[in-house]
Formats: sequence, C-alpha cells, structure tokens
Amino acid sequence: MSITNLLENWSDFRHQHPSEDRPHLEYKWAMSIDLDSCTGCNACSVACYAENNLPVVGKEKFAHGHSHHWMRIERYWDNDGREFADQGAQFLPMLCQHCESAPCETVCPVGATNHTADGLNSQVYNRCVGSRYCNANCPYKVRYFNWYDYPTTDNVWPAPMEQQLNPDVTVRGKGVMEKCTFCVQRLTVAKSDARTEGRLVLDGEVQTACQQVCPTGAITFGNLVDPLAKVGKQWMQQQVDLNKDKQAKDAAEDAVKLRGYRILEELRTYPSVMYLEQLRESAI
Amino acid sequence: MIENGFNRRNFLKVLGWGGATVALSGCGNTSVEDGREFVTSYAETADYIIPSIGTYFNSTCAQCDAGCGIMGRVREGRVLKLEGNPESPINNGKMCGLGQAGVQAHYNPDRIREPLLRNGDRGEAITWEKALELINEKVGSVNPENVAFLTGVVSGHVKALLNNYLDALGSGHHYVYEAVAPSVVRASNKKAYGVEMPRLSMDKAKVIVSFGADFLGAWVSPVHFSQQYARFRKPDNGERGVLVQVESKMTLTGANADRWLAIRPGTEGILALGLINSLAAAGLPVSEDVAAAVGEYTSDRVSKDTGVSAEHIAKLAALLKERSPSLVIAGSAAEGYAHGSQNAAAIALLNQVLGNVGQTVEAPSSVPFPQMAPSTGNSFALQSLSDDMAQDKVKVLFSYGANPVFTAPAFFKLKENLKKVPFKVVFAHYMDETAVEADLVLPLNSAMEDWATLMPEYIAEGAQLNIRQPLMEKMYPGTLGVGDILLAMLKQRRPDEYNDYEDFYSYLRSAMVSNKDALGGADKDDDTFWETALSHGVVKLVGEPVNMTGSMSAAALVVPAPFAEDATYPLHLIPAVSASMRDGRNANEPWLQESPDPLTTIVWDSWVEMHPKTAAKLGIVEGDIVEVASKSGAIKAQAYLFPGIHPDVVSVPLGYGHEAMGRYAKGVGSNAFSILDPVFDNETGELAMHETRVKVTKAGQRVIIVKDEGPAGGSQMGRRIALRIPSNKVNLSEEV
Amino acid sequence: MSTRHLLALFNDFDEAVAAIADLRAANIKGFHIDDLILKSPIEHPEVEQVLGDKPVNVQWFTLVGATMGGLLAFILVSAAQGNFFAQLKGGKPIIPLPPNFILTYEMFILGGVFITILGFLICAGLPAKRSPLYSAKVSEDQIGILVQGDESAVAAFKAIFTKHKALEIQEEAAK
Amino acid sequence: MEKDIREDIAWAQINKDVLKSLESPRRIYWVILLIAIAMVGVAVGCEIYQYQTGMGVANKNNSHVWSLYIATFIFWIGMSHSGTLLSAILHLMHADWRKPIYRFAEAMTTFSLMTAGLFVMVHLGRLWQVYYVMPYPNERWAWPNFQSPLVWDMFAIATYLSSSVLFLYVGMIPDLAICRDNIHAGWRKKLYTIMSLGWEGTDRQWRNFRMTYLTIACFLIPLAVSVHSIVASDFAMSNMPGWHVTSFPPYFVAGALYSGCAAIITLFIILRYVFRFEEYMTLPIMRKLVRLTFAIAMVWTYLNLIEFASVWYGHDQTAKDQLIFKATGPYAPYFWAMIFFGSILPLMLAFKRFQTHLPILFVVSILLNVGMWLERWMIISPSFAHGHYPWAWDHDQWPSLIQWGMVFGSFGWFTLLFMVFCKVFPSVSMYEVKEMVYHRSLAQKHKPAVKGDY
Repeated sequence: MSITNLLENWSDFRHQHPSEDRPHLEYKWAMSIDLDSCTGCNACSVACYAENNLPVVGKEKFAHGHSHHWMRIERYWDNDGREFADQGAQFLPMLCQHCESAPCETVCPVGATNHTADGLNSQVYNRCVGSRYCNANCPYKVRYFNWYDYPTTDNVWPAPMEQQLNPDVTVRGKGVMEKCTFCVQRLTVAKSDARTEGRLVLDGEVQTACQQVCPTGAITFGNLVDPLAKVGKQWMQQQVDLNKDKQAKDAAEDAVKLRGYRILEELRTYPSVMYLEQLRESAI
Repeated sequence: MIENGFNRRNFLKVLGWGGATVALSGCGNTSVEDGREFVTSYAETADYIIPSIGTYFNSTCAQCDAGCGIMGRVREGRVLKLEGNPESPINNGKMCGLGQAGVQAHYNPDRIREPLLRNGDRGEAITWEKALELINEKVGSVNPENVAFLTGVVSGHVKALLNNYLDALGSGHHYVYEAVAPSVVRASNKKAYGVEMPRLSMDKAKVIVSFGADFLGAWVSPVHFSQQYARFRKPDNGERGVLVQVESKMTLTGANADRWLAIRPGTEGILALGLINSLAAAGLPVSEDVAAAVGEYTSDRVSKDTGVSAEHIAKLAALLKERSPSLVIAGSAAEGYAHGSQNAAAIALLNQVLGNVGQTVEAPSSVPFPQMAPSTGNSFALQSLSDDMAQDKVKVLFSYGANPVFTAPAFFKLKENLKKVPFKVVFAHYMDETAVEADLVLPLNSAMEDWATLMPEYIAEGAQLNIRQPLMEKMYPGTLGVGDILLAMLKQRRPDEYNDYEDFYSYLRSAMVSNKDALGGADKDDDTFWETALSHGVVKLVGEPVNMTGSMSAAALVVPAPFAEDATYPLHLIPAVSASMRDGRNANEPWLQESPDPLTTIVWDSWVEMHPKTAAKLGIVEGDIVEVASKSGAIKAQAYLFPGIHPDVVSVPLGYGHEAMGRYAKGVGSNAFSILDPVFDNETGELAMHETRVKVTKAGQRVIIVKDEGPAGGSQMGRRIALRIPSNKVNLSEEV
Repeated sequence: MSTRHLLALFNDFDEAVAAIADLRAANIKGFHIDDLILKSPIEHPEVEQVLGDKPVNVQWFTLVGATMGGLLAFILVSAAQGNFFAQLKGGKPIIPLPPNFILTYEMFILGGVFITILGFLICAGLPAKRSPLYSAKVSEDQIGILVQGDESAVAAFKAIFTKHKALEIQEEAAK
Repeated sequence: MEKDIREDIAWAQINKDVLKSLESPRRIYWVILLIAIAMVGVAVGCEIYQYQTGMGVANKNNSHVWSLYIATFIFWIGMSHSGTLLSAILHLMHADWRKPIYRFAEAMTTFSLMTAGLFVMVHLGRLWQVYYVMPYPNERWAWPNFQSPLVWDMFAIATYLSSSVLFLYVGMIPDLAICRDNIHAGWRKKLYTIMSLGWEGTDRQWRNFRMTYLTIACFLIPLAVSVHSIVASDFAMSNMPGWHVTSFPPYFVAGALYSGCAAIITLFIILRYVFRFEEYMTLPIMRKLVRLTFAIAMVWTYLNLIEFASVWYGHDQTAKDQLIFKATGPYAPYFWAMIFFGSILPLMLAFKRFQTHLPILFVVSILLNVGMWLERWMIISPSFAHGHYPWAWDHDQWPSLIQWGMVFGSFGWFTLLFMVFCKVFPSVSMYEVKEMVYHRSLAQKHKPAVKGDY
C-alpha cells in the first residue's frame, strides 16, 4: 500500500514550499505588526501569559534566561553616539514568525514540529523529546524550553492560581519545547464553527490574544488567502510577498517607500509576520 | 457573545449549589479523585453553561482608576481571562497588561480569607458578626469627629454609601488619597479651563507636546489614550501626528516620541513660556499680557535654562505654528515641583495661545448624579490625616483602597502616627503594609467577585456609569465586598433605612432600577433594564457639556529660575511611575513582576536609572549596587545606564520594595517613596514628587541585572531587525 | 571400511607445507587433498600454493547485504515519510532526497557489515563444536594438519608426517 | 635501527605475556578502576538530580540550548575515530606496526561511542521518551523525522557502534580461541568458549576470516568519515553563525582523528605500564604513532585556519561578528587555549627527543585532548552566546556543576569500560603480533637488514 502510494503521489511528495504554484488553499494565517503604532506597553505579552498558560518563572530563573514570554517586547536604541536617545526607542514585539520554510522544523529528530496546512508552525508537545535542536536553529530565538517542571514548581501556580489556567491550552511539563501558536486554540474553534456553517472563517472573527488586547491596534492577524482580510490587504499594499526571500520593492529607488518588511528575510525562512517600519518625523 | 435574557441571580445560585464544587475544584484537579470534592454533573446546569465553552460577562477593571470595561471569560464557573469590553467607550475592547493581570489579583494565593483581629503581633480569625459588632462598638464609643475614613478614589454607589455612613455618624472625615495622581494639574486645569480634567482629543491634534505626561503608560487613562494615539499617528487622511515629549526622564510615551527633549528638571514652565515667545515672534497673535509675561523668555535664555537646544525650540515652535490644532499636555514631570502649579499654568497658557482650547482640549460632560461622581485623591489628604493622627484627633480609622504605610514618604512618620490611633480598620485584599498595622483587617472580595458601580474620572464621551459584577462565585466564604461591609455598617446606624436590603446587591439593584429613567431605561421594565445594564457592563448617561473657559490671565504667571546646584545632593531624583507597578498596589501579581519594564527590560527588582555620563563621573557601571541618599533617607538598588535621562537626574521606579503584601511583592526591590523630601507645591500643598535631591554612591556590590535585554543592549548590531524610516518617505494615506 | 582422522602437529610451517605437498603427491586411499585441513596460529595465505585455490564467497554476502540494506532503508524511509508526514517541514519536500540518501548510505553499510558477518559465519562454518582432533598448541605456535583417509592409510599418513618432523600425531576414529 | 618489535620473541611467550594481562595487572589497575567507579558515581548522581528537577539545573537556557553535553558528545564521537584509523586504514595499507596496538584502539572506539551515546540521552529534556527517535513500527505510523541531522546521527552512530563492535569481535575470535585454550576454569572459560565460536584456526576459517576482516575494514573507513561528517552536519546544516560552514565535515573528521590519536598515546602509555606490555607497545611504535598524530594535528590546524579564513573572507557579517566575538569575548581564554593546545603544543611532537619520552608524551597527549575538547565547546557555546539575533545574545551563561560533573563522570565511565575490557579480553592482538613477528623474521631471513624504520 505504501509503495503504491509513493509511486502514485511522487510529485506531491516532492513539492517544495513556499511556492507560487502550490498556494495555501483555505487558510494561511499571517500577521502584520505596525511598529509605528506599537508603544511597547507589554499588554500583548501579559495577555499571552494569560491565554497560553505561560509559567512565571521568578527572578532567579529569569536571570538564567529561562523566561517564557512567547511574545516579548524588544527595545532598541538608535542614538548612534548622540547624548540621548532623542528619537525614542524602537519597540519590537517578537513572537514565533511561523516561517513558511521554518528552520526549526527540519531539524526536529522526532517530527514534533510541523507545518500545518494552515501555514502554522505547530509544536506537538506529546511528541517532543526535548533535544532543543529547533531552538538552536531558530534565528529569532522565539522558542522556549521547559527547563523545569513548572506545574509542580513553587509559586508558579500556587493554589488557587492554577484555576486561572486556560483549559483549552495544555500546561506543559518539563523537558518540552514550546512557542507561540498564533493562539491555535482560538483558530480551531473558529474554524470548527465556520465549518459547521459551511463557510470559511471571516476576517475579524478570530483574534489572537495579543491582537485582541493591543491598545493601539498595532497587530493585525488574519487569513492571507482571504481577499477580504485586512492582513492580506496590508501585505499586498506593502508589496511583501510571502513566497519571496527578497522583495522587489526593496531594490526600487522610489521617493516614497513602503514600510513592510520581514525580519532576517535573507535567511530564507519566509516568515508569516510582516512588520511595518517605525516612522519618525524629520521636521523636528 | 453576551447572553441577554438570563437571570443573574440564578446564575449565582447555580454556582452556589451545583457549581460551587466545580468552581472550586477547577480543571485537572485531582482533589476529586482524592475524595475531597464531589463530582458534579453538568447535565443540570443552566443552559448558558456549556462545558468547554467560554461565556463572557462584562464588568469593570479594578487594577487602576481608569475604569476600563472588561469582559471576563467564564468557563465551568471559573473566570479565566479578561478581555476589554468593546462597548466601553473608554477602552473599546482593548486592555493593558496591568488590567490583564486582574485575574491574578483574584486568584492570588496571598489573599486574606477571613476577618482578622489583632492579638499582640498576630491576627486572629474572627467572624464577620464579631467584626461588625466591634466596629459598631468602637465607632459608638468615640466622638464622631474622631472617626476618619481614608480611601483611594471612590465613586458610584460605594461612594454614596460611604457618604451616607459619614452622614449617619454626624461627622467623620473622609480623606481621599492617591499616592500618584495628577492633582496639581487638576487644580491648574480648574484654574485655566474651569474643569479639573478636560477631555483631550489627541486624535484631532496634529502635534502633541507632552511635558512629561506618560499618557501611554500610566497617566490618567492610558488604554484610552493609546487608542487615541493610534488614530493620531495614523489618521484616515494619512497626516501623521507628531509627538514631542519634554521631560527629564524618558517615560514610555517619551520612548514613542518623534523627538524626546531632555530638559533640566523643573524648567518645563520656562520652556512653555519660551515657546510662546518664539511663537509670538513668528507672528502668532497673542494678547498683550501674555506677550509681556513671556517677553524675557528669549530662545537663548530658555535654551540656557532648560538645556533644550535653541534649534529644537525653533523647530518646535515652527511645527506648532504650522500644524494646528495641536495639544499641549502637562504631566507629572511638570507638576512635581514646588512650583508645579506655575509650570502647569505656563503649559496651560501655551495651549491657550495655540488656540487649542475648545479644539483639542474639550469640555467634559457634567455628571447627572454628582453624589456618584468620583472623589479624586491627592497626597495632601494623607498629610492632613497624618497631622490629625499626630494630634490624637483620630480614634477610629477606616482605610480602604490605599496603602499609605507603603506609599507615604518616611518624613510623614505615618507608621508612628498610626500607632496613636486606638482602632484601625483596614479593608484589604492582602496583608499589605497598612493591613499589618491594623487592629482589624476586613478581607475584601476581589474585583471578580464584587458588585459595584463606578464612575471614572476621565470619560471618553458623554457620561457613563460602569458596572462591576461578579464573574464567578466567591473564592472564599470569609470575604465580603466593600459595599456589603458599608451596608452592614449603615444598618448599625440607620437600620430603618437599610434593613430592607439583604445585601449590597439588592441595594444596588434597587437603587439602579428606581433611577432607571435617568439611566436610560425609561422604556424598559425593571428586569430588562437591569439585565441590559449588566450585560453591557456600562450605562451611558446623558450629561450637559460643562462650560469651559479658555482665557486665563498671564499676569500672575511667574515661573522661577532653574534650580541652583546643590553640592551635597547634586542629583534630582525622579520617582518613576511605571505602567505595571504604578504605586505598588498590584505588586503581588506575578505577571506584572515578570513583565519586563518596557524601557529597561528589568524584571523582579527596582533599579536606579542614570545617564552614562553621570555614571562615568561617579565611576558606576551597570549592575553596581548604589545608594541613593536624600535628606530624608537612603535606599539601595542596582544601577542601570540609560540614554533617556537627563545627566542631572537619577530615577527609581515606584511600587517596589514592599515589606509585606505577599510572596511576589515582598522583598522585591526598594521603596523609592520612602526617601522623598518634604517639599510641597506652593499653591496646592501637594507633595512635590520630583523635588527630592539626592546623592548617589557606590555601595560596593555588583550584580548581574536580571533583565530581558541581552549583552548587545539596545543595539541591533547592524542587523535589520527593528527598522525606522522618516515619515515623509512614506505615504500613510495609501496604507490599509 | 571406516574412515580415520589424523592430526599432526608441526613446529615449522615450511615442514608442514612440505608434508602437504607429499600428501598431495602420494596416492593414499580415501584421502583427498580437499579434505585436508590446516590449522595454524596465524594466517598463512601461502598454503594456497599447496592446497589449491579455494574460493572465498563472503564478498557475495556483502554485496547482497549492502544492496538490501541500502534499498530497504530508502524504501522504509520514503514510505514512512510518504505515509506519515503529510505535513511539510521547513518547506522541504515530504520525501527529501539528500537526507534519505544519507540514511541509505548508512544502512547500506550496516547491511553490508551484518550480512558479511553472517556470510563469514556460514562460509567459515562457525559457530561449530571443536573437533576432537585439536590441540591447544595450534593456537600457540604449531601448525596442525588434519587429514582423513581410509583405515589402511594411517600408516602412510604417519610416515609422511614423521618424515617432516611432526611433533605429535593424534589419531581418532571418525564416527 | 631500533625495531618495532623483537623478531626472536617466542610465540608461546606472546601468549603468556598477553594472557597474563587478563590475570595479574599491576596494583594501579585496581586504583584506576576504583577512581573510575567513583567518577561514574558523580555522573550518576548529577543525572538523577537533573532527571528529577529538569534540564534547568544544567544552567542552559533559551539562548544556550546546547552546552557541554553536546560538546562532550562530539568529543567522544571524535575519540572513536582513531580506532578505525589504526585498524582499518592502516590495515589496508599493510602498516604492520599497528598490530600490537590496534586492539585497544578499537576497544577505545567502541567505548567512546558508548560514552557519546550517553550524552545524547543525558542531553534530552525528556529522556524517558528517547525511543521516539528510533524508527520502530507503531500503530500511529509515527516515525522519526528523517530530515533531522540528529536522526542521521542516530543511524550513523548505531551503524558505527554495531559495526565497530562486530569488527572488534571478529578480529578477536582467534585470540579468544587462544584464551579458551589456555584458561581452564571458571566463568572465563565458558565465556571464551562461547565467544570463540569453536575457532580452530583451520585454513578455511582463516581464508574467510581474512576476507571478512578486509571487507569490514573497507566499510568502516567511509563509515567513520560519514559518522563525523554527519555529526558536523548537526552544525553545518543549521543556520547558526559559526556553524554554517562548508568545511565543517572534513574539519570534524580531522579533529576526530586528532583527538583519537592523542587518546591512543595516552592509553598506550597507561596500558604499557599497567599490563607490562613493554615488549609489544614499544617505543618505536610510539614514535610512529606520535608522528602520525603530528601530521593529523597539522591537518587539523590547516582546516581550522581555513574555516576562520573563509568566514573572514566571506560576506556573512553575522558569522564574522561571531568569530570576532569568539576570539575577543568572554570565551577568548578558552578559544586561545584551544589554539595553543591544538596547534602550538603538537609542534613539540615534531622533535625526536619528545617522540619517545613517555612522561612528556603522557602530559602532552592529555593536553591535546583538552584542546580538542575545548574546540568542541568553542564551536557550540560562543555560537549560542552570539547568534543571529542580538536581543537573544547571552554572554554570561556558564555550565553548571551538574554539567561539569557529567562530563567528568563520562571519563570515569569510559575508563571503567575500557579497563574492564582490558582485563577480560586480550588488549594486544596475539595472533597479529605473531604474524608481525613471523613476517618480520621472514624478511630478516630473506632480505638484507632493513634500513630505518618501516
């Protein structure tokens, strides 16, 4: 059976990703983050803790780099030797980029991390053996390992704090790699609801926790395949092509620039998160 | 999303009888297997409780006083996560990190679970009957003049009950205390515009100049302002607003400014007047008295005094003149000095000169029920109370919604003064510093278990009454809502009036329903009105726009010259108010402790921010433990070098350094409140938070700072990670 | 007519070779040169000169083993990927050839080695019970020649062995 | 000139000398064994603690996801390569001086692979699920991810280990027969009887034996090369700056041979003393070994320089930053120590007077391996400390005592296995020494005196 399968579907098994001729059919979840709107307030990060049962590891473990912020706010200075950072900071919400060609996926020895049909980079906790190769190979370092057994660690979820845990999301035990899922538990519910009604998920029907909380609406999330989705319109307008590792617009010498870009695109990871450059007024 | 026609009482009854075990046992809990709890079938629950499906209930956030509407996700009788209530005009479905952590206040393991009566150094659990009897006895045995209430901001029906209680006593004093509040600006606004808190329409402004108002972080109503900010930055016409922040220590808002101007501390008023001068010179029409008042503030002099370059002053003036309307905001950095009122007045004058009053500085609406309007607090209140206590004028003290022992500077000697009060009742969630000093501690329901109505100080449109309703059954039978306690206390004083109400809920419902005409429910029957109100979480009220004046006189306006140098205490201390820690009342919520400070990325500790130049002069490197000493005291913390602070300034965040409160707060960092100097605003008598002068010395130790930022610091090392582009290179109007 | 087995031990390899040459030349009843077994403490490839060219077949096992190993590995791996991994990883094809070639290569070697050993055991007739005509001296420093012939040929064997300074001659009837 | 071995040594004497090692080593043998057991105890304690508490106790973190375990894993894999070098490559080249020393080198191969395998397991966050990595049929059709270099590792190491064990065993069968013939009582007799498979040294056995040995030797050479290049792929296949280097596979192979040779020198000296093998593990052989080591050291140095040069010359600024960081950052002392021990110190080996000076060689060979261990660490940790993403850099995270304890214990584990092996099985190949002596004496007989060394 398997050999026949191999022979019959050989071309399917040999198709690469991302490719123009094999687009995502129903869903391709993607995000765009406007760095000009982002104020660095950390609401998204806390919302992620609340939604995804992230453990609070405490000072000592945080000092060792054991923190679990799937969504982390990075703060960069750009004062180039000036006395003050007088153009403010550059805040960057960093989460799993859900790369179309994810470096983490190929290296997992047990296939615990996969690309789903919806274009998510998924992590199967049950399957994970904790080799941590995925994080070694992640250029963004957005994967977080359970260095300890947090459910049984003191003061992580002391009773009755564990009652806050989201039953839709697994609480991970020790030795498992975890990362941003684009709130897959919400996507699953939305998809199943839509399927019941015989349609696809509409734009705005499902929000990630970080998107929902963001006070400035800097985060847009949606289905890139859906022509009505705001996220797709943004990608289109910014001329950022999911399937390219170098955008044509970057070579153009126009006076007016488009500010969409993807981080470390040159590594050919094809991230699903587009950032919009921060703006600064030149008149002051 | 919100179930409309269900009976709220039944819901709670279900939880109380059938659901209580569910509510308490939780998911994945093996206590059922242990036989400690019973398995309950979901087959008989109310039809809106569907296992595995979250139901949303609207309520009001209690993490700060902005009054954002929240929507709690309730599943199997437990509240799991808070989202913003899309129907609340304040936050429109959005939230901040602080608000998200509200569930951790609710499920906090360190909550007090029953009334505690002091017995030596220990608290002894007593029954509520006994506690209330004790209160009755103590209050009855003293002169009503000697009964005092210390509260945080109160509004709505709780405030009404509190006032009724004070009435019933015949006297009693109500001190409303806020450790960190824009009190001077309120007073100055009152003078300049006739209202304490005008409505700021940032989305209409093309330029915002903020004198240290951290409206994106911790100022007044940050979630609301953040949304306005987003529209200000990206309006439909694509004309991106320009934000200029003037302050001595960069706040979160400063970090988002197009231009952050480091100003010498205390010279904000000078800069404002200098700007008026430059604007007048550029041809902006100003009245004569104004022209006279600002005449001497030439660009050169202002630049010398403030440390802001003449180039930037000119550019800023040009920008303000060119792009109208603009908005000038005075924040805590401007008001925190002895001459804070003058600073605020100068800034208000700038707004007026720019013609912003009525444009971006708009009149708020009047409140139809003044008895429910918020009583905003200030530090002057605590000072008065402290003085009263020192003079033995207080015999019975009630404290609610404040933690003065933690937030009062050491010079207040509050702890000693408190000892003079024979009977101190503290309404508390945690055994915080004030509760530890109490004679009787009354455990409060969490905001997820409590009934209340609230009226925020800053309302985005019209007037509104927020409703806070329980999102789940009480965690502990031994806690009570503040409304219930007040009601019980009132029953002792005015039994005839209040004995009809079984509990605060019935009082609240009847109070609301009986006023339904004024609350927009004239066409509904009682139940429909009430249930609609609950399901929306907010009742919109009709109020008259208040009259605003925009013609303050510049005649009396005198702004003092910059501070003279002080050889012993050469540096200014800015106690920073961070978005998550604020005044420290939420310090026991671990998400907030672990959520990195946005600017320094430090977690689980306090720090001393200083400019690298200052640090170099003092021989300090990052991680050095330094002693920050003022005339009033000294604290130790780790040094953090920061490019967003004036070299004359060091800054220590507030909210850390708890000595009690709970496992997550206790012993984390040091308390910057304690070393503030006794300097007060000339006009309002408010504590001048930024006036403290300090010296910084190395304490000898060095630590590795626990922060998210790596050894690369804020540098991207030439890699394309967070990008920035001049706004004139981009066409925003084309963007989606 | 029964067959007899004789084991002669020699100190010197050259003498043993000479003895074999003599045996080969002599026409002894029931003795065939192919039945002669030389036992030695080290390998003496030179004995081929007197014993004749005897084929070694281990390498055919190797060939089969290695081919099977490689082929099986490729099919196993590809079939596993094709049937289990419906999901892409890192954008690479579900059946990516370079990794599969690496695994094929490893299994090619593994198959080769295993079947070679198997071939060795089969070809060398191991494991076996030690024959009764064995001397520990053979594993030390002496050469043993084990011959088999008709009962009547024992004397002839002995004569040749003694001629070539055999140190010891063991004799036993085969069953 | 000095001879590799005396040609007139009696074969019976060879048997006697070697068999003696199975029975009466010097007393220091037992001391070494005890120390080794104590070291293993340390590692076991560390592992129990880590297993129960979580990987966090190793002081790794989300930037430094790998650390000493993987470094030491590569180190031990590397060590294993010289056994193959001596037994397979030199066998094919008919360099007969290998004969007295290849047996223990092969044993070293096997045991260092066994040690390396432990590190893979110790490294896993969920050791109890380690079997997920193996391709076993199951009702869910859940296979390992064959794209992962770690799975290639698993295949390669499993192949290498089983092939090495078989190679070691097959090569030992004639010797096991000798043991069987000479030891007459106890469990050893049974063991040798079973393991020698009834070997009698018949011409048929020898014929097939030779072919088998040759064939496996041929297989082992590409296998050994593939094993370490696959281990190199763990790094070269990833996109970490400092790892993503084309020259990694040959570089790793050279490093492997290098550290293996150095380890053979160390063990040579130990065995020579402990089991009184002065007659067999002679100084001329040591000299050849040392020269070989020197040559490989220079190959390694060259490849090391090439790696730096190609990074330096390339356009990948990230990798360049990483290299500069390695040479100047907090890891600089270790980096330069690696250069010193790996490239400078072996220059000593070029001098004749050191080539047979056993005490100096003992120290130097250990230091070479320290250098090679540092090399592996310097590949791993600096890259994690200073990768693609500056925000996630971490220059302060150092391995905890748990990790060091496990590394320390692994040497005990190896020593334990090795020493037990040497006591139970002949660590000098008797039949091959006989062959060597035999062929040399033939050569002596038929040719004029051979000039110089072989």
